[in-house]
Amino acid sequence: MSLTERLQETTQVGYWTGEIPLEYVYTCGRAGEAYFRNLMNKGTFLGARCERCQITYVPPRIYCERCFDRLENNYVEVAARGTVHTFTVLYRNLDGTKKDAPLVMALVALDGADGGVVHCLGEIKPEEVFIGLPVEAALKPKNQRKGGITDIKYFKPAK
Amino acid sequence: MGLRKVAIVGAGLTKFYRYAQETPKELAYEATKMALDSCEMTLDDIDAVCLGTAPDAFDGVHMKGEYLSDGAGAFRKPYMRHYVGGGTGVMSPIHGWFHVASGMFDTCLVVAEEKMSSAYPHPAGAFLTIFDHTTEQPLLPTLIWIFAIEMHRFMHKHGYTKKDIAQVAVKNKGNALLHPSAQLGAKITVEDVLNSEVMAYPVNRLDISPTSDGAAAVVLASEEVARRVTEKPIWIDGLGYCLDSAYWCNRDLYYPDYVEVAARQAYKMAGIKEPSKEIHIAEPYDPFTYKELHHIEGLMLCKRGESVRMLLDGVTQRDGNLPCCPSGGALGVGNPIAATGLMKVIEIFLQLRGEAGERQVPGRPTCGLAQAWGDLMQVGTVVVMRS
Amino acid sequence: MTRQVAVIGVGATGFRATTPDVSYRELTYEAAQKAYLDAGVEPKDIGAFVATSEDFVEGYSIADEYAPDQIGAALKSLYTVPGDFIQSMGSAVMMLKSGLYDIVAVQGLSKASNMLTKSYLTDFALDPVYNRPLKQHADYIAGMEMNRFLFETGTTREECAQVVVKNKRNAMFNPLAGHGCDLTLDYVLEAEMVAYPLSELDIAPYADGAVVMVLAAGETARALSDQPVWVRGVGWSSDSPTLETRGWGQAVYAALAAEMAYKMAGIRSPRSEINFIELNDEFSYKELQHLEALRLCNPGEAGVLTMDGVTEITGALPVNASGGCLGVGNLLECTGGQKVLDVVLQLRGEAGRNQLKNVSTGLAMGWRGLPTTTGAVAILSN
Amino acid sequence: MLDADLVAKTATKISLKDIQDGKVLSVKDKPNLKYAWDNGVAIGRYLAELKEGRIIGKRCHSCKRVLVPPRLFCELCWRPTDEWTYVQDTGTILTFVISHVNWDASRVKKGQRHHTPAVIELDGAGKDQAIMHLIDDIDPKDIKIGQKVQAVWKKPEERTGAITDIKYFKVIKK
Repeated sequence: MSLTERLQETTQVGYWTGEIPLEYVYTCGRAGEAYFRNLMNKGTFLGARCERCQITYVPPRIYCERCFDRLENNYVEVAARGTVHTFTVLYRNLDGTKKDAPLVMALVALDGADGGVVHCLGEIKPEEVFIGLPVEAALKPKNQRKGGITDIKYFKPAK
Repeated sequence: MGLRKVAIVGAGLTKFYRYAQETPKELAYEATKMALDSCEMTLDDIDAVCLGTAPDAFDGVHMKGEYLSDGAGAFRKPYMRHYVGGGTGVMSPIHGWFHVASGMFDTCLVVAEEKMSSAYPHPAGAFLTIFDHTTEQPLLPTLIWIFAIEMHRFMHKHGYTKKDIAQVAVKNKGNALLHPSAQLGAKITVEDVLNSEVMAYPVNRLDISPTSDGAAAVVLASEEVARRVTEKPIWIDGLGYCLDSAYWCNRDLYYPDYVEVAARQAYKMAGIKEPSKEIHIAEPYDPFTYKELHHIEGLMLCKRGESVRMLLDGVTQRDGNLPCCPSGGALGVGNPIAATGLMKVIEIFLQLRGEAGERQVPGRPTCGLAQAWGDLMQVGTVVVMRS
Repeated sequence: MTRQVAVIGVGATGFRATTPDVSYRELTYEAAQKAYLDAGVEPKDIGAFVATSEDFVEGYSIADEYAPDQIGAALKSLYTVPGDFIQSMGSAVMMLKSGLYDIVAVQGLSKASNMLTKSYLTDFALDPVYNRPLKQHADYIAGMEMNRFLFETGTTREECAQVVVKNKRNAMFNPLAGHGCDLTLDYVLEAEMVAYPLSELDIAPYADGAVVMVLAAGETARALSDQPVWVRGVGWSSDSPTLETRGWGQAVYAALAAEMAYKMAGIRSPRSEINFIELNDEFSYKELQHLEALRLCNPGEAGVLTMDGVTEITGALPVNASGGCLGVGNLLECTGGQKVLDVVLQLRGEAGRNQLKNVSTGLAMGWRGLPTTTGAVAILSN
Repeated sequence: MLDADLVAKTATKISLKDIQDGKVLSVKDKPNLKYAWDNGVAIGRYLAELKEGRIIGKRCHSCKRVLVPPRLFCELCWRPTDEWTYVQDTGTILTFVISHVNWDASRVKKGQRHHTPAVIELDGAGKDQAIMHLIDDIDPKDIKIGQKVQAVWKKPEERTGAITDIKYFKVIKK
């Protein structure tokens, strides 16, 4: 073996504990500012259209990741409804403990966009969800919105 | 050895601010887009991308290389991040050089980004956890301690005074007045430095570079591509990098051996025998005032203990015989860590092309050097460039 | 015309869920010493070193500071790639091909057991504005990806469970592996659900361990080693990192990384030219998704081949004979290191009871784990 | 050429107040990053000896250093280290700092003593073989490079096996 010396008894084993004590504040950026201001004030979704690549990014971005064209002047409003592109039924909390009730998480592909929103689904039982399910956004009341992704309560089956 | 020639053909740089609204991805995009536009290239012309960015603790995203990839132009491309703490910025063109010199790629986009303002209320907190978790962190050290510790040793060994060293801040902040990206360009005096708030003796506030958000990018190309896209390629002729032991208290801190080792590697590769004569212009890393001097000695641009004389004689002024930090350096332009290192490379690129505008040093320099430092008084990264 | 590159030395510790008797330094030192002994070199012979780490996995704000000492790289050329080990290896290949170095060492380390809040850590890798505020266990991303993969390809949960059965059984006979078990398909299928259709046993458990490798350029490799293992191709690629706009069914990053490696290796028909594969199976479905992306079978076929035993040690296309991540453990940044290690051991005929017969070309593939879309591939031949 | 107009458009200057006032949208987060790092052989012994009021290192017969903190290998000689060796709890200040700031960048409060960390070469360890620790029990302005110092230990029953079992070093000769 490569170590000339090893611990011989379990009582010699020890560890040192610690943490990384940091806090952050993240700006939403130029595109995020437009996206969330719009969601907060108008209750609609913004995308960024790249004509060259024929892609409408939701959430919007100031650039097309494929061709690097500037998209800041190409923001378009897209529907607050779409379909479930994929989903999962989540049984765990962030800390690893079991959830009291499972939560459906989904990527909702918004109509007319090439992207959408990752969020949870509500007003539906987990066993009723399927890929392709039409859904629409359920937003918090306007006076409770703060300009962030949690202004969306969840997506629910479209009427 | 028959190494493949690699050139820098384009460069982009954002404005540096203490707080920028842009996300890290958006900053990376702005620098990258400018670099591509500067040499009339598009992402289609790019074979590979490499990213330099310092700790995840600044931007506040685990695996931030992954997070940043699309902003750096890496969508569906070979993309890799490299990391040597504060030395990352000058490691960037070195890693890019590996890409192109290997023959595996003809072009490589090299991007560096740092958004330090995400760390709240101050990124200084991120530095507690750079120290050994078991044997040092319980003493609640801070970054300024380790700099002040080193600065004090450096002063003690050579008999330098705070007044001498303050001249670096005067020079660099003055130089930065002419840099379009600069955050802290200013006309200040030695007294201003000495009278500024004491942070940790011997370090005062104006001895320290600011906290910044910013990004930088360069495009590297093989000789064939470089000659096609530009009339003024700047060649990476020498490179070196060295990481010393993490046991930073087990060496005499007055001299950066790791910088000397890295510099020797770069000089050997570039065929440089007398660096102080053959290097016409330099951008040594200056996150703290004394660091510029410490590094000038480590780079063997003067003898040990003579950097202050060189400074006081005006040799390192923009119009001196060996201009150092004509950009304004980290002290003046700002210090978004990895982006600063690459900013220094870009300054040499512009100076050697004669495109530094009002900052242009006299005498048509043809050989320049950029250097960065990092970690626990531990890393030296050096590139030598020629027109 | 360009220089060839070979692996001339490998060193690894065992991979165990915990390693309480040694520090990360001591663990890595052991792997480094073994690699240098295997290669017949000393650190002074090595031109440069590449380390592999992510800050918050190690528990430092600047983890690369702590890389040099235990691999003999103090006051030498060393830098860190915060990526998968195979990306670091890609860096080493470039460095050797450039002609600047003749010998380069690559280090990978996992002390996953020392990181106590791994689910929070994965969450911390998500976009802070669009995704992280939902504060959900990031395994939902794997659940969503698995669901879409099953939907697009017709792959079943049973086929994924069979991957678990196979890999954990393979690990029983790999003395380095830490998570081997002999399970039935039903046992796996009945495991507790984490993020439907992903269950507890579909997820590779973590492990500690270190891998160090010595790579050398052509002539040096021949001079130093009796059995150099040639790196015929390397490739790496990143797809869109954005959850909202990335593709969810297919592993595009793996396909692109493989194309780069195949091109470099001059491989046109991977299925007939590659004898065995060690690929990333941090989640059971990832083995199948990656196999398809690597063009080793048709879309939707990987599960069927698995049920038919084709990917068993005894099959025509052995996959993860070592036990893979499911059987060896998720080694975080070092995961690809374990993959390359096992390809090298197989090609040298040193894989013990899991030794494959008549193999001359193997493929190792790494993925950066949740929530990334970055993969890397290395193709090695003896 | 860096075009100043182009550079000016790349980033938008804001202030912390803009964020706090909600003029610029933002998201706050405090990550949960906790660790228990294995001590292993060498650091385990180091901490155990600190608990006993002793500083232990490992000697390297090749470079003649006594490595503190101890390690099982000498990183410079690339060989296993040799015998365990106690070094003295006295030493010499190689360099020091008078810090007006705390680790989180906040300033030391008025009336509180400034932090005075130092790099201390330990007697018996060899040239430049030092550790970082704190100096106390002296007016900061009286500290000098080259002064001899000695460890001031916590009481045995208060020691936990940590570098802070040494409360600080005090100057023993002016």
